[in-house]
Amino acid sequence: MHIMEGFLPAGHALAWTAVSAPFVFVGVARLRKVLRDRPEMRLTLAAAGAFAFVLSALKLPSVTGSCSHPTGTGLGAMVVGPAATTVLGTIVLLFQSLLLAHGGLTTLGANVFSMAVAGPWIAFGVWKLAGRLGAPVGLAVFLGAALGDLGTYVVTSAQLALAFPDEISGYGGAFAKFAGIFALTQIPLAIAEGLLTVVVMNALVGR
Amino acid sequence: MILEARSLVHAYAGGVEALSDLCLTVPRGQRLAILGPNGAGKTTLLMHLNGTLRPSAGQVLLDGQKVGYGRADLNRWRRRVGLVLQEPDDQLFAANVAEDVSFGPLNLGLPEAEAAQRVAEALESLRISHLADRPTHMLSFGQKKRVAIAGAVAMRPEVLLLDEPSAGLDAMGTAHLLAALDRLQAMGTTLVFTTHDVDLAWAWSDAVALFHQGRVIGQGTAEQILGDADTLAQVHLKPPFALALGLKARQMGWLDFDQDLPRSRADSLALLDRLGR
Amino acid sequence: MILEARSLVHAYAGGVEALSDLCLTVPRGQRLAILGPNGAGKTTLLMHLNGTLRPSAGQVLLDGQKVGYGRADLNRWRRRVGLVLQEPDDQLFAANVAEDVSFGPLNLGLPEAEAAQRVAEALESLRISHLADRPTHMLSFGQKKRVAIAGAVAMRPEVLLLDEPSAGLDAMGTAHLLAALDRLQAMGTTLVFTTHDVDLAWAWSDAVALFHQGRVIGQGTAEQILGDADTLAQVHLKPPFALALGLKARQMGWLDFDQDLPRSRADSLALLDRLGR
Amino acid sequence: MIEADRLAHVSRWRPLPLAEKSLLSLGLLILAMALPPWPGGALVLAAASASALRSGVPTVAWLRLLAAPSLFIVTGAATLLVQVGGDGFALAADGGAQAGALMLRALAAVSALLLLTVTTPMAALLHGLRRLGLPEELVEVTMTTYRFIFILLDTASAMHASQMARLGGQSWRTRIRSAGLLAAALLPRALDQARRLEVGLLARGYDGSLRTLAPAPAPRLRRLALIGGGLAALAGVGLWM
Repeated sequence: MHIMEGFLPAGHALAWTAVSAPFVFVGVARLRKVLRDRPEMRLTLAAAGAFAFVLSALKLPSVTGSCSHPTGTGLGAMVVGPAATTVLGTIVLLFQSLLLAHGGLTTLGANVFSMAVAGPWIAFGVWKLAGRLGAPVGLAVFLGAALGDLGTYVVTSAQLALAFPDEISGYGGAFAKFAGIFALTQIPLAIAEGLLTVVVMNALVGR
Repeated sequence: MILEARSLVHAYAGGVEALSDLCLTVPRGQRLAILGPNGAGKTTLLMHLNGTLRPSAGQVLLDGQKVGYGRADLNRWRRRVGLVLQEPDDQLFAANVAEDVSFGPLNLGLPEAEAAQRVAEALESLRISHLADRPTHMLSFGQKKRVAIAGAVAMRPEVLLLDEPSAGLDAMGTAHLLAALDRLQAMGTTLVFTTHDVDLAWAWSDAVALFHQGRVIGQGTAEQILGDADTLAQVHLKPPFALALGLKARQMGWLDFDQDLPRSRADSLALLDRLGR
Repeated sequence: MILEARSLVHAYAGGVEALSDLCLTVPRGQRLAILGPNGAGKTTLLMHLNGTLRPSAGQVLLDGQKVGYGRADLNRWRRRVGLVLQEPDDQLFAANVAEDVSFGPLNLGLPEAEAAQRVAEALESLRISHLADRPTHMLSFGQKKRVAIAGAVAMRPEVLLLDEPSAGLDAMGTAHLLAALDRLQAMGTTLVFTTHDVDLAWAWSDAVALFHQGRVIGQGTAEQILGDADTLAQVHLKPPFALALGLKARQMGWLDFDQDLPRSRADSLALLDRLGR
Repeated sequence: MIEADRLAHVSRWRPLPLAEKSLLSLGLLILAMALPPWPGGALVLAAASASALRSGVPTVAWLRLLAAPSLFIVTGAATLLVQVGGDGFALAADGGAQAGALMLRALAAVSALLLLTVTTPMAALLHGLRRLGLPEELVEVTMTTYRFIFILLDTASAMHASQMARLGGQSWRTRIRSAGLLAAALLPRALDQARRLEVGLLARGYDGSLRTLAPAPAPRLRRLALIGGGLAALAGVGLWM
């Protein structure tokens, strides 16, 4: 759920950048500490980041007929943890906006918040919580990845609603509008991403 | 002709043509070598022959019929024409060998019992039945190659397209692989393979298509194409060693014109042996 | 001896020995081929020869001195002994060619100007100066191989270890690569390379070490080792074609014992030509 | 192959100093955000397009690059056409004007960003960020990520071709399964690639940091002034009209 370059008004773009910045700073600080102790992690992290980029280039079938792609944030949060996912996610979002014109520099802050902060933390939290509540491993993974994806989409809709409130019904109406339009593609996609993540985690455990 | 390419064009994003006006015919039951240097676009050509890529102009014909690119068309096409890529690691997905080979048969919608039958058959034809339960990541490179081929064979294709089948294999690995492919051909499978190795093409093909700068600049029997040193030189290739030696022997009168030319290293040494006597 | 391995043992986690009691000597200035089938552990051996791996028993000697495995020791060692892996993508990390080649010189602690000088020199010796600004991911496989070698050469090693240098290259790519390596040897670099290709070993080495099941089972001149068909057969290898032909010619009395054996395809055909006359 | 990346490497402007190119592109991006969409956005779009074409991007390629994000921009902007009231959906009174302005601003901003990426290879951009003080480690991870992306894209597309050849794209169910198996096979390949690269780099004296030479031509003040002047003029026209 990328917000395109120039789509948010300048004030919103700056505000979201300010909101995301601390998460990225904390992530980078932790990353630097890890890299001081284990320099070779540079290459491992780079491989994980590249994997996420390539995964997002993977076309997933969706029910509406249009093709969409997985966010990979749920998988990232489960494999390397949500904090590292924030940094890797930021790098991937930067490459997506520069190489594919998908997303943008002015909207990087907003996109980082929805896809590299909210998504991974929701996925991670749901996955852990479901596990603690006794859900089978597969179900916990599915719920984490699917809800992480849905969470991303809800946050993006909220970001758009804040920027473009409805003339009559205000923020609530605008949120309903954006959420409604994207629901067509995002709900099936969230399910697809959940299933995909289950397949990936199963295969990874099987190795 | 089981497969035919007519005036295929494949243009890259940058406007460079990987295939330009390429024509190729694949006779049923033969072993056809597509010979050319690296980076000439041979892999791209194979991908057009099973519909992985769609040409920007030109057509592919299967059994004389133009093929379509709809989902159902592609399915029918790929069922009949199998593709094995160069790097086996790019083609093995499941945790163990039998599971991996079953990927295709299950996608065909076969019931499990029949799929299992197909898997057993494919493993047997490649002589790797003993590997069935082995985890794929513990196989040697040569074994992986054979598993990748088994994955295609399990779909019982009429034509098997192989990208650089001997790449990365040592002499013994190559011999094992070619023996397995010989058995497939004996069962009626048409084999099309790419290679940059003139000696392999000479030792192991019935027909050769010479590939250069996105075109087939000559197609014929192995002897016609590989014996033509001038045309080969255009493509920066030299005639196969055994063939050059055989032609020299004919020229010297050591070998009659109705006698077969040596194909392999063993043939060549046998020829020299006869000379000595 | 610039390099020597004494009774090296390398045990895998599973308890399998990849190297067992391996001995090898590398004479200065020569081209030494380490010949053996795939999966025999040749790559593991190369990694021991520049300290990337540490043996569980045995020693490596550099210029007759035992080497240590401390950081400073390793640095000195790797400065003198360069390693080029088979797969260039395993060694190229930077976004463009000149940047990548500068990595080694900068690690040596050279000032930027001198590092730039080394880069230019290394690119020139591999004849790839025109690729300096090219992005790594847009190179052909053969170009990547040469860039990877340039990356090692820029550190001006006395010994260059090359893992399967011709793997994946076509005839022309191999010729270019070998010509570049010839130039390096002429400048004094000792070359050690692994291969499973007997013809390459015969055409392009001064000395051969025959590798089998984790040991060197024979080391000597190319003719001593490659002419010994019985020992080669133990390793499932056959004598090189040109050598077999040359020996046959000697045996028949067509080639005098003081005349050189043919090394390459061209030599062999020239020999036949002389016979004809 | 990624189109914008390829164009950057063959661009006529590739050798130009990064500061000059980024002043122009990012300056245009800021103007796109700051000026009223009409006529400011239109002016930025025109300036960015003219510059891109001048730098050697073929017209068709430029339009194709702009087209992909436009699709997303249009869907997003379309929501402004309707409003939600007590009695359901209705056409917004000035929705058309609002949506048009939004599309123009976004398109202008996208074109400014694309101008940077089709004239500047990623390595030069990252070296620039390093000079601006981005932590060394982050630059190195990002740079290596960039390198790995192309290796993994090749691997993933070969994997995809092989799955399709074995009818892995037959139905929705097989496609999900294929995509999952592909991702699962790709991740260990990626991590393995990282480990092998580590061995390869150790042999070249890798000590934990990935320093390389990064020659950067110095910007020329006269040209910076010229670009600044151009941007100011554009801003003036945008505000005055």
